[in-house]
Amino acid sequence: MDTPLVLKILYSLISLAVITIWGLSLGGIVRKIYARVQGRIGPPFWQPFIDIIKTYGKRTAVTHGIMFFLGPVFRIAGGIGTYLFIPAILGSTIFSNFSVSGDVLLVMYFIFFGQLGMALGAGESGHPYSAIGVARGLAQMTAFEVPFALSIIAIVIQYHTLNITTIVLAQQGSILNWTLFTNPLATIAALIALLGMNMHNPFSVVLAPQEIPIGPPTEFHGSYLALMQTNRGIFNAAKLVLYMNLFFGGATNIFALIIKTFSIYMISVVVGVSFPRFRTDQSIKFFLFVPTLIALLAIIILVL
Amino acid sequence: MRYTLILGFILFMIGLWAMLTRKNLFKIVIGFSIIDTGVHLIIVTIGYLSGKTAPILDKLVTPANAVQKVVDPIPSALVLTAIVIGLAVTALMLSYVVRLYKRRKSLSIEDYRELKW
Amino acid sequence: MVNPIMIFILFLGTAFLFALFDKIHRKFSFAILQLVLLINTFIAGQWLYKFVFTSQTPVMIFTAGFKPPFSINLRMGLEEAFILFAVNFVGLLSALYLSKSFKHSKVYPLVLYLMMIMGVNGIVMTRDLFNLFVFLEISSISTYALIALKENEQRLASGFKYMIASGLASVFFLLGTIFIYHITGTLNIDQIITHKSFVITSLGFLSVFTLMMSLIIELKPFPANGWALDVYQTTTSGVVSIIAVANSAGVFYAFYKLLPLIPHNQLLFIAGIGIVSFLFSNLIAIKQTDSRRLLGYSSIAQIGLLITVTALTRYLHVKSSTSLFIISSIFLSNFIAKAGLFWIAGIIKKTHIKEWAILRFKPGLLIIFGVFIFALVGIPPFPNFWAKWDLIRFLALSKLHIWIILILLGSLLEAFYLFRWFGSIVRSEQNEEQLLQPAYKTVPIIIFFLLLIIISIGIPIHIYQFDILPLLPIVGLLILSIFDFLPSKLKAIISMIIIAGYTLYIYPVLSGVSLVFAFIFLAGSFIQLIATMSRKGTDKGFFPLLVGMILSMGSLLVARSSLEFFFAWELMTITAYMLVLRGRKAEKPALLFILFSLAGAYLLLSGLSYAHVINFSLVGLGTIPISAHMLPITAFILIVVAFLIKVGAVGFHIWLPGSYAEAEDDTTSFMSSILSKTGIFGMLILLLFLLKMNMHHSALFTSMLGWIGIFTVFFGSLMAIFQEDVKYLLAYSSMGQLGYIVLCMAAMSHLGWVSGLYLAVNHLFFKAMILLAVAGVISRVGTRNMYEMGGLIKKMPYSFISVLIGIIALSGVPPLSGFGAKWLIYTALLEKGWYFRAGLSFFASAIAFLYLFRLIHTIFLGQPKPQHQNVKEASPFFLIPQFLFIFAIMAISMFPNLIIKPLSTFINPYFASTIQWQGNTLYSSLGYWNGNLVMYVTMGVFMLLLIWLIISIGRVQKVKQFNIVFAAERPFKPTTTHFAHNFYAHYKRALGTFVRPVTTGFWNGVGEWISSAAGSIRQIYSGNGQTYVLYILLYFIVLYFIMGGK
Amino acid sequence: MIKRLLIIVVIILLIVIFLPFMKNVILKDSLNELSSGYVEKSVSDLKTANIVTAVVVTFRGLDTLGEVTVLFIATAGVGLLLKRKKGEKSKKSDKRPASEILQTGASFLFPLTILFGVYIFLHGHLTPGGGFQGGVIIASAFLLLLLSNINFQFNHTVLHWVESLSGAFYVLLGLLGLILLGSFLNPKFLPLGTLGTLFSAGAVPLIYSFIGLKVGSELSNILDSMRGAEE
Repeated sequence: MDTPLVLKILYSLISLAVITIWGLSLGGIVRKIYARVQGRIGPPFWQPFIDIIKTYGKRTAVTHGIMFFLGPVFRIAGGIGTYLFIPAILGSTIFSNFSVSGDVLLVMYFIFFGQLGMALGAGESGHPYSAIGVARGLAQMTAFEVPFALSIIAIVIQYHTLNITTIVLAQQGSILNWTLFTNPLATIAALIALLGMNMHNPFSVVLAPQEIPIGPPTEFHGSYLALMQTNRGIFNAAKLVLYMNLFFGGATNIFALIIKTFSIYMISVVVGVSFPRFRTDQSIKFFLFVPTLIALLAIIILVL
Repeated sequence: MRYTLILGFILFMIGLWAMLTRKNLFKIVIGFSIIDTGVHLIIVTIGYLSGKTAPILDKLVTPANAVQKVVDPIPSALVLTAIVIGLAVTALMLSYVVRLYKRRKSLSIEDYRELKW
Repeated sequence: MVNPIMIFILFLGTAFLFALFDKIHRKFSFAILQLVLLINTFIAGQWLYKFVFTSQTPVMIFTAGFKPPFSINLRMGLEEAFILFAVNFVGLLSALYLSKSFKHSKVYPLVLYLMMIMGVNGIVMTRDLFNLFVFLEISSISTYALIALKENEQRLASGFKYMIASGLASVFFLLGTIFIYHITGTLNIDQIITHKSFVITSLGFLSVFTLMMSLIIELKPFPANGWALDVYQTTTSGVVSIIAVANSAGVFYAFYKLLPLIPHNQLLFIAGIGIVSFLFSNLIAIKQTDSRRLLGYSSIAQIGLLITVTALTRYLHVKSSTSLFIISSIFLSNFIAKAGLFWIAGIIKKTHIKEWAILRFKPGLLIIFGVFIFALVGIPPFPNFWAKWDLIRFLALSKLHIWIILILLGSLLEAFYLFRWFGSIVRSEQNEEQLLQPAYKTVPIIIFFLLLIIISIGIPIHIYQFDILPLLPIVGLLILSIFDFLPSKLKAIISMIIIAGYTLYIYPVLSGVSLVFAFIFLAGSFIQLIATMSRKGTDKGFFPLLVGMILSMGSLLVARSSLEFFFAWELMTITAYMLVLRGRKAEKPALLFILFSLAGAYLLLSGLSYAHVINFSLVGLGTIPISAHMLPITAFILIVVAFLIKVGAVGFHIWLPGSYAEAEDDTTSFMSSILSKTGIFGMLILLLFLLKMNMHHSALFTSMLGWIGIFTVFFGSLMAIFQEDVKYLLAYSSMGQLGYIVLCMAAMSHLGWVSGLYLAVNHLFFKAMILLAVAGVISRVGTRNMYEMGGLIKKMPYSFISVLIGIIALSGVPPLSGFGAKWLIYTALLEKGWYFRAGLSFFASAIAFLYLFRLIHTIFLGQPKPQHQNVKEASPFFLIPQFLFIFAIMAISMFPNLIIKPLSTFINPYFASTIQWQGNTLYSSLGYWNGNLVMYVTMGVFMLLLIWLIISIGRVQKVKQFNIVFAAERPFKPTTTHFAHNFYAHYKRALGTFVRPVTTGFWNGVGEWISSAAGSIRQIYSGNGQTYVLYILLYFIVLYFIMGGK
Repeated sequence: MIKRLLIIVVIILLIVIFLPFMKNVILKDSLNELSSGYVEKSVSDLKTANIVTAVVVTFRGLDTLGEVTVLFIATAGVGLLLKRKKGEKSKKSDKRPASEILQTGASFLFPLTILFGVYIFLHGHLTPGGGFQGGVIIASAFLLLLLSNINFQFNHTVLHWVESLSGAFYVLLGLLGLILLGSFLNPKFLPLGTLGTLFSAGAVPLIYSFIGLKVGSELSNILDSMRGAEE
């Protein structure tokens, strides 16, 4: 709070840089794992960095209009913003980011910012696949949002606060203080929701390679795509950090952060490699059924 | 004089029967007249006091004993009015029947029911 | 003072000599006829004046030089003077109306006409039972004869049926009279009434019963009234208006005069007779297509209502001045309106109600027609409204619940068919036809119209001591009506001036929450009025109604009593209805709108009547000490449902989408962003009462309300995503947003109310913005189907921007103000412990994304259509208000304390504050939010990235429409490439079960059921005169046994 | 058939309902207060021998005025419905003329009947009868004329004048009562005379005469209208 603004911005940039690198590497690692599971060698874990550098290097030739142009900006601003509103490491000034501006509600809603902008950009491209992808993505999002929100409500009931830092503080001391153990049902529900958020199988119909090329970003190329790829790293990591804070006791140092986020991510990866893809309506029904019930149960137990 | 009272009501019912069951317009009007007559009879009966005479002063009915000797003049006066009114209504009804017949050449009430609902 | 007996002398003297006058010239005799009626009107008027404005006491007029009971006497009192004035006046006007018929007829109709009016005069004045019979016969017989004026077969047939039915009734009268004479030994009504204890004997009861039944049958009760309907349907207009109003008035007064004979415990049966007639006549009228017969049913219904009211007020021993006011108001509304409508029927000369559509081309006549219909329904300020208000209050005080229900139900049915008729005329697509409006026919109509207006304005001022404040909406409406010939732009400016003036005028009264609503209602309207400048030409009628509506909303804020509140409420409803009806396809939706609104208004009316508090209003709230039991549970439920209807809560929402969607585009914006908040305002007052008086179970009620709110949000949002029509989408979206507000208000906490009001203001901004932008778009592309648009961003960038800002604000995505609303809502809900509601509202707000994206995508993004090649940006009049709202949104997004701080202060008197400020950070007990910082961070990141992107990619080529990666081919045409139709098919597959039209199905079922009930009930009118006689007898018998004849 | 049954039921029920009218009426054997008052007053105050006439013309004069009006309305109504308009000439009637006996009898009886009628209404205050009865008798004289002479035409001018003026004079007499004595239809403004003579009872004989003329002309008018409708 008392940190001067310039310093604050500087700290944020550092924090952002770290998380970007970690996020992208995580993406690479996952691709590697996927490949191995499928019996391929797969790209090296630094492949995302290569991809980004390559796409930045490509000439960005065309634009479909102003929203198309702004779409990626929205997207990455959304990712960065989301991260910036989460306190990444407990007690660290550098990694506390701009979490003073709002609580977990802010983070939850800021997630939409990028998605909305992206959807708009994709929309202007006029490509039907983009629109289809967006329609699917948004629909799926509404569905996984329900168990996610419910489990957050459960957490709020549990800790009587919306403040992420406070929530993390409450989980300190012992591994048994983690929400994972104090409130397993909520954690499970939230983790299932995470599968949807990460759009891995079985909830990958939004991007649906082989079906609608790559969904929303179909028309994007060059720098646009690069921005979006960067964002994918940041955004992924941001989500994981949020989960870590809410359910896994947060992190007191960078290593804890890395280990915890990696582990959380692995859950969805494991599920992703072992399941085929759901249709949109199937995944909606799924999210509104199983995890929602679990989360409701969590709330009911807490209220009682 | 209860008999005339009952007779009045019998006329009433006969008239009603005619109004309800006869299809012929004229007969319905006649039924109405019969009802009217029945009611007039009832009115007169109400005014009648047995053994008394008409409320007109003459040699027998003197101003001194008039009150003891005459029947109630009010119903007589009323029935006069009622008869005239009955007459007027009947006359109009008959005129209607005449006009209706002129128009459609039918006297059956069943033929005049396209207005409904 | 002229001796009232002169009325008879004049009538008879002229009538007897009429044949001679006529020998001179028809013009002369007709002039005499009118002169007589004029003088008599004057005589009655003079007496009326004396009774109303001086302390004149009723006088008795003796005849023949003897005192009653020996002679027949007449009475002239307030009631008599009132009815005589009305009857002679309508006689005068109707004579004028009939002047052409009279000119070409024989002399007899004129004589008959005079005698008919005289008969009614006699019925009213006489105090002798048998004399009453004579006058009844005079008016009946002349009516029988007049029915044959301009004779045709149907008139003859109906006249004959009338005669046998009415003849039978008069026989009953005679029978009753003679036996009453036999028992009491007198024919003087006053004496009979003083001896009325004889009624307890079986003979006495039977006599009185027979007598009263005769009058009741003459009043045409359902179902013993087939003959009367035929007469209404066929008789020529001028005559039928007299039959329907003057004759009925006379017979009704006879009934009124003799009613004291009915024992107190039997009065409810009499009231029952009336209510059955009222309900069933109105029910059957729904199925009616013949205009005259429809009016006939309505007349019969109104008479039924009068019977009920008369019997009930007597039953309840209501103070005579009050009961007189109620009865005469209902009487007068029907009297004027029915005569007027029958007269209009004579101008239209069409039987089928749909054919009345030619009225559309006669605006003057159409307005009059509408006013008459409103008067019948009881829209303020017409007399029926006041009567209903007082009546329901009395019934509620006396706990006659079932009567309230029945009366209001009947009124609703009546409103249904009358408004359906009105709507079908206004919105018909029939072509113009020649319509003769001869002066002799229009003048009476106009005179009655003016009379109605004068009375309607007189009542509130004189009887309810209204000052100018509550009447300002009407004043505003009238002012704009005067200027209606001016071009729209000018009228919009005048409207803005009026609203600004009004705001200044009421400003001193406003404080606290009423300021918030004043801002929404008045400032919101003011800004949106700019958009109405885009209207072309003079666009008659729009501005008066709009100003009327806006000022009525203002009136709600400053109402000091329940009556003023309800008055403003109804005024607002009717003006809104008229505005909705202006939409091109709005016939059905407008009907639904007015039906639900009226149902709501009636609920409100009965709720207010049950409340033991006479100032249900925000201003009134402060002036009275609040105690428990002020608002019984019934009252609370009734009122809350009324407001829920207005808000469009789930279950009562089916009126909402249609009327929002089909109203004109700028009207929709007013309705959705402003008008809907009136329900919230009402609910706020209600909750304030609840809060102050500690009602039993109040927590349960508010909890229920919360659930209703959240389900409204959920279903509203869910239904919105499946709409193809942009206005339907936005309508459902409004429903959802209003649901949030209800939810917040129901939370009954500081934070809840702050968030409710915050959302209310915010909703005004973004919904007005989006709707105006969409209105602009529709005005250019000419369709409302979103899939027929697309790619409009390039043609209409400004509209796009405001929709973009609007949807961001609506969806609650930071950094715009919508997030503030969301943050407040969730915090409030979680504080309150409403976890499931919070969960559901998360879901709903996610669903909102779906329709919002669809909205912006299918209209502005995707593939543009070839037919929109040359579309231009929307008119600046649409854009200016939008940008003002954008500015407002930006301001409160950057500085949330700008709005949250005052709101919080306004709520402080009611709830202890649970939020605190630290700089720009808002702290609740659970979390915190710094809108300012969020904005800076977001904007900072965004701008940095944008700049970086611009720099890094340099020049890019703008490509044409079809230049996309499409399986290496160019897409065929935009219609197939624009992914827009059935956008969320998958969602429908998953959650379609929730949007099955259950509610619509339910209400449709109700409608269907009512309609088929009406259809089968009306089969009893077989058309056979004998059957009708049989019904009369059956009616007689059944009632005798029901009333416990001994 | 069901309807017929229903009608029978209705009538039986009506009889049941009306039973008190027949059963519970206590037939009186003396005049009630009102009627004995009438008897006394008509003798002492009005000098009218026929008490019914006193009631009809004076006490309940307004009824009688109404009654005349009803008849007047009926005339107008029948006229409206049945009377041919001027110029709408009736077709040449092909009915055969009345029999010799009827014609002779009618021409003999007509003046006598008229005279009788006049007698009846002039003595209305003394003997049974009065304006209505007299009027009806006069009308029946005209009926006789109509029956006996198929080509008989009323002199409409005379008829109208008689009808109009007699009615107007009736009202005028009532008005005189109002002006002179302060109450409408008060016949006492003319000398009351002695009970039982022709010139007694104030204006009653005058009123009854006008009523007689009015009723006679009105009924004749109705007859005329009804005949017009025949073919």
